[in-house]
Amino acid sequence: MMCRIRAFEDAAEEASRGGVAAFGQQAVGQAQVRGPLHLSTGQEAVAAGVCRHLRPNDYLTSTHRGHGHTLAKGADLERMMHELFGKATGFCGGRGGSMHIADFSVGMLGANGVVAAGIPIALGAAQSIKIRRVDAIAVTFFGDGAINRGPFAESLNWAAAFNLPILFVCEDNQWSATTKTGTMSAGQGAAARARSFGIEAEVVDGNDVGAVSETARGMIADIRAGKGPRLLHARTYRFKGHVSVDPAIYRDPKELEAALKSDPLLVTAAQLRAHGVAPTEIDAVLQAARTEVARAVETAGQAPWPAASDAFSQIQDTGAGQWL
Amino acid sequence: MMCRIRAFEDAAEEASRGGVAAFGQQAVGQAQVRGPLHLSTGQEAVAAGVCRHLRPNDYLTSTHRGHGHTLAKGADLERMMHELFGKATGFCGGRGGSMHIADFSVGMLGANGVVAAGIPIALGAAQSIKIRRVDAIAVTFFGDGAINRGPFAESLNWAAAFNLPILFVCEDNQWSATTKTGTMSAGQGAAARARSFGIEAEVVDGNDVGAVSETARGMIADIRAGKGPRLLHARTYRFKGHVSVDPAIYRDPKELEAALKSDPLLVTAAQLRAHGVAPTEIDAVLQAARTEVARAVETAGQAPWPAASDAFSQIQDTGAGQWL
Amino acid sequence: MAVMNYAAAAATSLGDAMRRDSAVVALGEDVGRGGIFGQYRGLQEAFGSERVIDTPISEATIMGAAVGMALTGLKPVIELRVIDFALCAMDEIINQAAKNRYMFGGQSHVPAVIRMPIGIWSASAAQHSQSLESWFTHVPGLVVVAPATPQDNYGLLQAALQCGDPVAYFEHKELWALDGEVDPGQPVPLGKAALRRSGDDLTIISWSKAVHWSLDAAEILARDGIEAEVIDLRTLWPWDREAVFASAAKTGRVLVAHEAIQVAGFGAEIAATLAEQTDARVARLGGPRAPVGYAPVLEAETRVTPSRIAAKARELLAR
Amino acid sequence: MAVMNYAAAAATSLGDAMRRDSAVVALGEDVGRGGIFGQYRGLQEAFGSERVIDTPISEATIMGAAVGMALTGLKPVIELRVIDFALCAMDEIINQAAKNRYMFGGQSHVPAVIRMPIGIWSASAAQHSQSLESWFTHVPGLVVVAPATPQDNYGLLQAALQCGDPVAYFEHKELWALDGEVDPGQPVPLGKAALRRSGDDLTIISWSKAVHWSLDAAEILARDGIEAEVIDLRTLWPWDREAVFASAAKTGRVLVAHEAIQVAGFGAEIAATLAEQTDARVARLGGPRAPVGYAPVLEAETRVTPSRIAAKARELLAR
Ligand SMILES: Cc1ncc(C[n+]2csc(CCOP(=O)(O)OP(=O)(O)O)c2C)c(N)n1
Ligand SMILES: Cc1ncc(C[n+]2csc(CCOP(=O)(O)OP(=O)(O)O)c2C)c(N)n1
Ligand SMILES: [Mg+2]
Ligand SMILES: [Mg+2]
Repeated sequence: MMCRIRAFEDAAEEASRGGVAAFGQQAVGQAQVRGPLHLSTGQEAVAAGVCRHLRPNDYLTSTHRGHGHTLAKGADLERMMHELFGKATGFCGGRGGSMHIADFSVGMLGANGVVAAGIPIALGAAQSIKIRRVDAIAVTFFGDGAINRGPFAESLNWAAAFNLPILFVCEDNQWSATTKTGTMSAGQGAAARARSFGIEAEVVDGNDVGAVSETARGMIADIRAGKGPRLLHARTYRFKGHVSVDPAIYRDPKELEAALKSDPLLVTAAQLRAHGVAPTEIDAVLQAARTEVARAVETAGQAPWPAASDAFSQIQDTGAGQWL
Repeated sequence: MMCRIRAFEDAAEEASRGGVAAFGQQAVGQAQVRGPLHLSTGQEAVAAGVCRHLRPNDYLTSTHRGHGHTLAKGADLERMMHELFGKATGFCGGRGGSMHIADFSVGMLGANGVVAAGIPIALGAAQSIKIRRVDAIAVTFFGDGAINRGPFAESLNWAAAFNLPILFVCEDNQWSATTKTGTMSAGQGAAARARSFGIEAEVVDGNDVGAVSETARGMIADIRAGKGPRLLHARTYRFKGHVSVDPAIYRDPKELEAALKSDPLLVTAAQLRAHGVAPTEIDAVLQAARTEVARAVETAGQAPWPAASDAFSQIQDTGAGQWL
Repeated sequence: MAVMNYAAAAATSLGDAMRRDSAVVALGEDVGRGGIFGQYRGLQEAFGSERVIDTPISEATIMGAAVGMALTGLKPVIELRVIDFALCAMDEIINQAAKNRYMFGGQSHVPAVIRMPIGIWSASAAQHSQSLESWFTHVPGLVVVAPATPQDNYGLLQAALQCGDPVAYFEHKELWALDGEVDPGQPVPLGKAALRRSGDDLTIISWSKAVHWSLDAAEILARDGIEAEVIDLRTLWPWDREAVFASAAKTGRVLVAHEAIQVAGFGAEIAATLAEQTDARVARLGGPRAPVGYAPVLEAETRVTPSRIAAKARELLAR
Repeated sequence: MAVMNYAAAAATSLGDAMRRDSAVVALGEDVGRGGIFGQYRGLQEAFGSERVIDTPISEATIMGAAVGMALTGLKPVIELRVIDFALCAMDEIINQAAKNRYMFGGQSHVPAVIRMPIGIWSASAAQHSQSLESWFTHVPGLVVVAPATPQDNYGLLQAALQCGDPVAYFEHKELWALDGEVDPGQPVPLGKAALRRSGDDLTIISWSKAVHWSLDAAEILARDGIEAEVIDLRTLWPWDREAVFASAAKTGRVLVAHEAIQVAGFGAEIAATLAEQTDARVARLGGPRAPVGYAPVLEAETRVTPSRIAAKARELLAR
């Protein structure tokens, strides 16, 4: 899974050059993936480690940086790439793009263009699970910057007050756009805040997929057993700029250099080698992922655009057809 | 001060009968104090105990239940009563009423009709103090229900991140309108939440003005010394309904009965007696307060209404006169 | 058929819907004790606290959670107390609830009724007296409803719950105690105006509490032999152009009267549409662009009243 | 006089104001690195992090704190990145900033400039493409500004900072890179429209990026000998009735063209006012009531374009 995410992000990045105007860059128009593209390169272990314990009927909400979460939840890679290309064959029929990637058929209730906005949505899904007496849980991913928005605190309180089956996952890549999150976040972070609401929380190395998986497994088991909400704080790093066109000149290159040494793919490869897996086998996995992604890029390029009339469908039923 | 607040609230309550439609009551029109009137009867020790350590150039923001805070900050009692009567001579010229009581001349930056909305305003005042290098602090009062709104958490984080001179005071009267706050609040309350941001916090008996004062004194000294924000959680009780016309039939009468035994006025009277103050002297203070308030009610009744044209002044300078 | 007030009509309607459809739930502050205006009376007793859900004071999360509920098979009724506090949940209403279905290409639906009472609530001043319904007509994905009578509050709530779209549902803060006949068997469809009074001289278009003032204004005008037609729009989006255009064709003069501030109020949309597409003369009467003051004399200045509507009607007739 | 782009004009203007007036401060996410569009470039270096304040991702508190700053002697410039995220701070803008002065009877003032860029930002889809300026014209206490050129972004920001009122300041998400001459000595008063092109056949009223489309539309029309007058409103509240009415009297036909959704957009207010008070024929062209889609073909459907404006103008002329 981590290799598939990495391969996906690399290909999306490649296809997005010149795709958006920000950070002093101009949109050039002919990019295949347009608009703000937030890559999760380097953060793959969090998505993979958590989502391997989820079932298709568990619910997930995500952030603006949601490709990895969506893939890990079981969404089809090809249809995702098609959505990034804005094609009719994408998950949202080209209406959403990267920031609104979603696959409701596997319980992935959507990325979100608004920081922290996915958190209460997952909370509501968890309450719905309880009300409908379904055997499932809800999971919500959010960034380290998102914990400073009110809805995070409101949702922690609510989840604990109602003892809801929800796992909060803070995917801490140390940055909030161009701001070092640490300078703007007081206290000991997401886990400490969760504990102040009586929610059990743990901090893990988010570059070690084994560690993430092991902790998530225990927490998810507790949640399924009705023990209430849990919070997992996973420390990782954002290898790329905030969006794909951002050169991230505001950060010390040494910081990135150091972080690249804990690349979760390298960490896992080392662990696998230690377990006797042959390097060629490991390479083959990444190679296979790249081949799969290359095929997705190819079919995405050829796939049809949405019809212009799609701009006016799936908005609302009441009053449909009346757009002025 | 506590006696003045009590006398003020009792008189305001008396003047408000039939003043608002809610809780199954109808507005009858001839009430002198109209609209939602939130009484702080029984909570006087919190306002008095905290505000005695404040100077006129310290800033204060309050809630919908702000009479006590405003008086304790040094506002003129008579002009307050005039505002409740909606008269031109009130602090807001009759534009605000009880929910928008304010006296900027003593640093009281306003009650607020929106739960928790005063918190970030006080935060901004604290940041302004720091930017302008003024020797002052900011204080914000809020209810136990307010701690579940996002701006509270956002402001705690911000205050700690910027090490601002602000005292957060949670005035915990155990109720949020018709809801027992405990059922909707997870964890150990306001103090625990503050600590999760690295903010020192203490819990005190909010019916004991001495205890409140002592703790507030220490915290305010720390804040003035640049040691950053503090949070004070004061436990008290709301003697009346949520608004003056609310009979509060949703709560167990025994709860009120028990609470009345810790009436902060009784507690203080007992303490004073123990210190040798004569009961007649104590009664005299309350009597004096009632006399002062009675006079205020009388002058408020006689004071002039605002001019109709006041509906169109003090809105904005740019485009003034253009109301359609 | 029974006489009940506007608040009871809503509670009864919601109860009937909850009995019929186990997916319907309600959530918000103080709903367990029936809501502070009685608009949820008896419901938690009848359906339990899992379906009539008391919440913390967390408007943003109330609304956000409702979106999550709606996406996963429930039909939430969201209590935001007054439109003024709904301002604490605008991202969730506008960016999440309204756009969800489109953004995700129709994978999702957000059936939800968002209750945000509007209007001046006497002596409650600037932060409790707003009427922001026009904002929501500007937002794709939302249906916008504003009932003026107990019957319509019963029937429109039913229709809102059935339509499958997110509905911005605007009751009026001062109509709770209004009594009227309610026939649960009488459907009130979305998007259909009600003719409240017939007349040939001019048309007054209105909704919510202003309908009652418009009817009073029509009485005043009738004393001088002026016959005003009064149309209660009931649904602001989609609005009943057919009814409005037909009346405009008949009378040739249309006054839109609403309590909301006139500037950029929904009256502007109706007047502009009529000006673009018909030969009718149009006029508007809404509140002044001023906050609502506390003192009675100040509040009165910001109210649209029957006599002001009648005066505006005469002006229009003289044009 | 210098050529600079719309983002640089804003940064220069703010810098000039900060140099002159120590009460002016700026706060918001990422302002320390110049803002992600360069609209704060160089300011933290020049004025330090106490006056150009990086904040946590806490929109509600950014805005609420700014109110507290304004009440205590500062003049904050509030960065909310895009109007879409400003939805997280609506209570603070509407209930607190706008009403503060009135509610407290003039004891207080809230001098503040709230930057909330509007418009479709190409390929950014439904949650990053809104234009909600009409909402703010509906709210008493607020001034509403929407500059279309670098010169106006420089000058209107100066005027907004000097006026003493809370200003809803709407830059456009796709104008940042627009170059133009900027003369800092040339004041741009609030409430005054700019005549961008003279013509006798019809008037096109517009603001923000739509001004540029309107000028292009005028070029298209000119090829057929149709002379359109193009007025850039610049300030939406208070709007320049004098200029609009004078042009309407001259041409007799007024088209309001804006990017925001047409339904309940500010075009409705202008058209309705003209219909009430003049004999001019009016028409509007705004976006359809549909969320903005991601794919280019979908996004294009929701854009107001020069050719659509020209077509609407022809329609109006034929009426
Ligand atoms: C409410 C809101 N405020 C601001 C933004 C702009 N923004 C997008 S991503 C981002 C940084 C988020 O940081 P974090 O939560 O750590 O997520 P990361 O980007 O690191 O994955 C910001 C400020 C937004 N989308 N929504
Ligand atoms: C944002 C918001 N939500 C709801 C309300 C309605 N309301 C007014 S007071 C109140 C209860 C507040 O409880 P608490 O903070 O404990 O203050 P108390 O009334 O006990 O002093 C509620 C829900 C409001 N004014 N603002
Ligand atoms: Mg981050
Ligand atoms: Mg309380």
